[in-house]
Amino acid sequence: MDNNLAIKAENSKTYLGFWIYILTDCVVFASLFAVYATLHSNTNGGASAQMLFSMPLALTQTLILLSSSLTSGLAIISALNKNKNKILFWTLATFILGTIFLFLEIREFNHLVAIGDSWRESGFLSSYFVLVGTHGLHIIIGLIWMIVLSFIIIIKGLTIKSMKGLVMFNLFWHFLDIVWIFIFSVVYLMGHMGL
Amino acid sequence: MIEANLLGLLNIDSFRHDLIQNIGVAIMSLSVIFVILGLTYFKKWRWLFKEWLSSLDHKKIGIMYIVVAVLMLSKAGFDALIMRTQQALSVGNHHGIVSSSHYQQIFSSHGTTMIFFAAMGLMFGIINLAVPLMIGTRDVAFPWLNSVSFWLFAAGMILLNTSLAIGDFSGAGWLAYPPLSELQYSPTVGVDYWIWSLQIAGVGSLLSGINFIVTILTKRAKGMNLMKMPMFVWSILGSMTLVTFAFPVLTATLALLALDRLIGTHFFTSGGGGNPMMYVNLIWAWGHPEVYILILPAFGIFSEIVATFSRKKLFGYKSMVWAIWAIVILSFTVWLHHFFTMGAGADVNGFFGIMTMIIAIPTGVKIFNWLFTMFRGRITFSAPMIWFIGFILLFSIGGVAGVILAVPPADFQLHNSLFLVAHFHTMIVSGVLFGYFAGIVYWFPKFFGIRLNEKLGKIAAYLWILGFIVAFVPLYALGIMGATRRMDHYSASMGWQPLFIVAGVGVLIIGSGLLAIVAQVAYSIYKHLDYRDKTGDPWDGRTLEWSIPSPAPSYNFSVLPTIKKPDDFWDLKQTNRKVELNYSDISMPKNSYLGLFISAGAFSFGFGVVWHIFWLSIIGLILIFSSIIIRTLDENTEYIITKESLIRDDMKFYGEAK
Amino acid sequence: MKFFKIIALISVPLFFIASIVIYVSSHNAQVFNSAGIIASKEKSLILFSLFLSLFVLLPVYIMLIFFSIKYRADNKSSKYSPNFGSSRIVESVWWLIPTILIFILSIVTWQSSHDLDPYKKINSSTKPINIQVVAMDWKWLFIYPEEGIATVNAIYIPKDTPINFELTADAPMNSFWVPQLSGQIYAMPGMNTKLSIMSDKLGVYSGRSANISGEGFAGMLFDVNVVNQSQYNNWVKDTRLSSRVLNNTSYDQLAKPTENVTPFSYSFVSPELYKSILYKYNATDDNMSKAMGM
Amino acid sequence: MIKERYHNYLIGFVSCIFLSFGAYSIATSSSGKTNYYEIFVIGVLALSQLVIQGIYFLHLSLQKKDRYRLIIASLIMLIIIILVTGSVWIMNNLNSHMMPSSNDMVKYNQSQDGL
Repeated sequence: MDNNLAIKAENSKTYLGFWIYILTDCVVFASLFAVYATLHSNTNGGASAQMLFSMPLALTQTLILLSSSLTSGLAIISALNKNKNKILFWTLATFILGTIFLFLEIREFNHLVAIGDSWRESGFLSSYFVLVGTHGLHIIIGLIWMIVLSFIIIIKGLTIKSMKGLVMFNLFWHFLDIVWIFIFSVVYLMGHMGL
Repeated sequence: MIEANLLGLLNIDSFRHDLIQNIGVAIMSLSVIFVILGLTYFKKWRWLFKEWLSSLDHKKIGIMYIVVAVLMLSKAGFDALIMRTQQALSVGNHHGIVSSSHYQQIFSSHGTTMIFFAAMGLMFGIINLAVPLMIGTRDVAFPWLNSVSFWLFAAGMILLNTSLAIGDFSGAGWLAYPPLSELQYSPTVGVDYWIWSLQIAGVGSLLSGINFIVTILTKRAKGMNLMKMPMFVWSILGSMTLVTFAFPVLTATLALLALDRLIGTHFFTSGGGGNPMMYVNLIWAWGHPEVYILILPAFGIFSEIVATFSRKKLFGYKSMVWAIWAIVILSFTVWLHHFFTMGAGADVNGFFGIMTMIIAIPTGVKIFNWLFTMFRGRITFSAPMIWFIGFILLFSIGGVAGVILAVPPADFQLHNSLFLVAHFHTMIVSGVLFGYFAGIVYWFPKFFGIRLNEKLGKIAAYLWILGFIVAFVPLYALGIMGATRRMDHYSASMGWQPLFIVAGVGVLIIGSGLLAIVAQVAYSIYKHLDYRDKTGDPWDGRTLEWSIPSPAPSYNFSVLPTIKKPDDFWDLKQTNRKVELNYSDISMPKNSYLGLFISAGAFSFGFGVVWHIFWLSIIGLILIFSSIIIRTLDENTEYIITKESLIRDDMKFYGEAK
Repeated sequence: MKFFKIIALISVPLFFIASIVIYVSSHNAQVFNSAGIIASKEKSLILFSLFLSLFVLLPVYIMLIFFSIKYRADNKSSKYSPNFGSSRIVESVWWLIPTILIFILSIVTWQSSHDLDPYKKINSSTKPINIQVVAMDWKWLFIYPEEGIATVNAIYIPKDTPINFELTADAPMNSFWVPQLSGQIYAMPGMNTKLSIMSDKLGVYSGRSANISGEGFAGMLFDVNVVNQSQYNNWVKDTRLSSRVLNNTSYDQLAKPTENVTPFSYSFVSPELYKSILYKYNATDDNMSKAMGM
Repeated sequence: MIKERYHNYLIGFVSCIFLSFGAYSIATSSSGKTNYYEIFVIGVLALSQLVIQGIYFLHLSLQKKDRYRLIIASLIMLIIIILVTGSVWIMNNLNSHMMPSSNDMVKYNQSQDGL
């Protein structure tokens, strides 16, 4: 099995380097969480977490992202089976789920700004917008990466370079899913319970 | 919020400055023009671009880091000179040579330039030069990423220096505490310059950190397991772990401050729900690991130097490794000692005070281990050893001051006083700078093929040690006399002026020490014929880098070595074990100009955001992302060096060495 | 010649340091010239930790000089054992002894952190005086709520009476520091920090801001005049005669950035002025509109 | 080997769905008053999802080839825990020592409105 390109990609130096990069990104999010934990009660007289968040929307976003994490995993499985079309299919599925998630998030942000609760209003809203917004920014980067990756796979086929790209993207997407689970638990669930 | 006109906030009076700043701009632009004229006159542009600016060779990148760092060291040295003259003259009704707002820009740029571009620059320069050679490999794990990291570092440096010519710089100190650094109290672009030059250089440092962790973990020579690595490489692994763990906190904090200033969020603003204390907490959660990032490589260099010049094995290898990792972990548990006086409760202050003292134990262990390496050795006192003696004498004083400052009530008295300024300068000048100067003098022959003149080297070291004492002992005394840091004027009744004048003389001596270093290098290059190092092993070294010719060829090792014992090269020489070399073709990475494009992109992004010229920032981002995508599509990035040319080089080297 | 060079090298710095020490002791070494119980405790703490760390500093110096001379290359008589790389006893000594020293110092630290906590009130029979400190753009405002008077850049306090400071700021972060009376404490906008001191010596002690807060930072100086009780009462009476009155309008006038302000005083202060400055930065639910309207 | 990876993904996916729904039901069904026990349970559920994703999706294991990644990951998790809990402890301590209490402010505002 060891000369399978996907396995070689996962044991490569590039994957280890990207793994360390992902952990540094975790530290960035940890700092944003620490800021949110400190500022979430500074509502500056404005709206608080309990009033603002609709829980069903947050749950659907979580389920979407979780299933997109599964489809990206299935893309890796098909890479192990060296089946190019299946890789493209599952990557497309991940792409669609990712865009839906992003659409829901942008819609919620516009709604908040529309009712006057933009990031300028209070420390809580600033930290909410920047924490969830940075995660949204990473989703956008992931979507662009998927487009570039699909072109590479279509044009160049299953080379070690495209396998490394796919494996690194898969790690990036799982990392985004884990960060979203913490956002879901800390920001939405604990916010709803009036922490 | 988005300005309509194309130039954002940039207008004619961002070019108007006072006299001293105009002199600085004149010196900077004249030296740039002088270099351009020199290059065109000697027709060296092609050579510069082909050999250096697009090179992926870790040795060339290391040399470029050191050149930039020495330039930044001398620029920030000028800042120090202006500050010392200001503080020596500005008493009673005299107001010295600069206005107070300009004085605040000077000490902010002095601190930022020294830490981020002089010290970090020297560190990454020495790491790039020495680490691949000491672990017996041909290149770092990601050569292209290495070039990109250097060029991001250079882009940050250029952005910082344009603030001298265009607009002003931050006046809020090297860590820009809010609310002073918020829009309400610093409306000019100064703080933006500070944020974005640090953000760009910070990303470069983070990528280097990742690059060298993977290099050390995966590219060591066969047989060199972790416990057989040279101690310098251990200290770099520790330092790079700190870089990768701590720099993201800096990136996040700077981004939040930038958002506060750009889109009106309320993270650290005094009103509107913000909490300025959170910035202080986050910036020091990065700040303290940062100073250990700088000191660990200096400890590593001293471990190598003391072992080599005492001709003895490093004493207590295991406890040295334990000490490094104790420092790495503990450095994340002490950051509150930078704001004991903010008003936290006694339990919090007490806990962090005790943790700060505990971190002094591994440092003390390392010093005792070096001293016992000298025990029963044959010590030759060449220039690196003089730097080491100066380090031990002065660093221990800084350590004692550190233990005093670790006790919260003692820190209530001495926080933000000149005693604290003298303490951290002792740790950084006599610890970090002495270590890196010793490292440069020690490895200079390996990369330039010529040994440095011994006499001038020792003079430089003595000047720095003496200059340091004359410049900073008065500051310890001034701290006890109640003088605070960052003062541009004080009343005559305090009796401080004589001490400030003595400190000014001290800085002049340090300046002459820096000139002595430059003279040492210039003189050795001038007389390079009789300073040539033919054997590749001028100091009878113990580690792998001395087993190859100097200047080290682009491929480092013609045949990758295998290691049996720690200090294998020394053991090989003692038992004059013969090593049979079986040659084969090797592939080395091709040059790439993409690093330069990313640097230009990062600079225009930063400059655009600082001056709200947002179309320029978008162009910068496009430049960066397109360079990355071009690189991933690029296939032929390697070139082959044939077996025959390797054999020919080795024959020439061994023939000459006999 | 070599021996003479080493002696010269060591004696020059020592002579220089000695002359600095003599200079400091002949002038007002404020941190060590304490005039308050808090400052004297802090001074003894500094000296104790200095004394404790000498147990590590001196062995390092002695070993450095002794080994450098004894084991230098041209002294062939000294023992040379190139592979003497570790010894369990020696290493355990310098892991253990610093740990013990640090253990002693950490006990002292824990106790002194609690004993000299700025928030801890000083227990004394005499009634304490409350002073409300407002750090402004480059000057200090001191409000005496009980006496209803206020001064700028000058404090008058009676000897041997505990003084409870409450500090806030209407400017960037500042640090209230009187070296001869006590350690410093930050004064921050929207935050209410506390400091309690007591002076046991008459005299005038200089105080300053220790944290950079903008251009006029170096001019934020003030004097603490420690007088006896009767002088203090006379001073309060005289200040009540001064013409200036500190209410919201004159406060806005005072809040304009000014540098190197010569001390002056107000005869009357509107009672809740300190609270209005403190709450200006903390809009709560119902005064949201007022804060925005400000 | 591929089969095993496939099963891992399914097990991981299903358990994460289950944990998310569990946390969701605790949060939505909880009474208005914040009780810290429920918040602790949600925190534990989130951490367990992290561990599950680490093992099943990112195939972290104690084998030789995954060892470096596991060590670095656990080191960074330790540093994150130190930084986040340290910051929260410090900031709460600072706020409790300095933040003017909200009922003082409310009392002050009433006195001002009365003026």
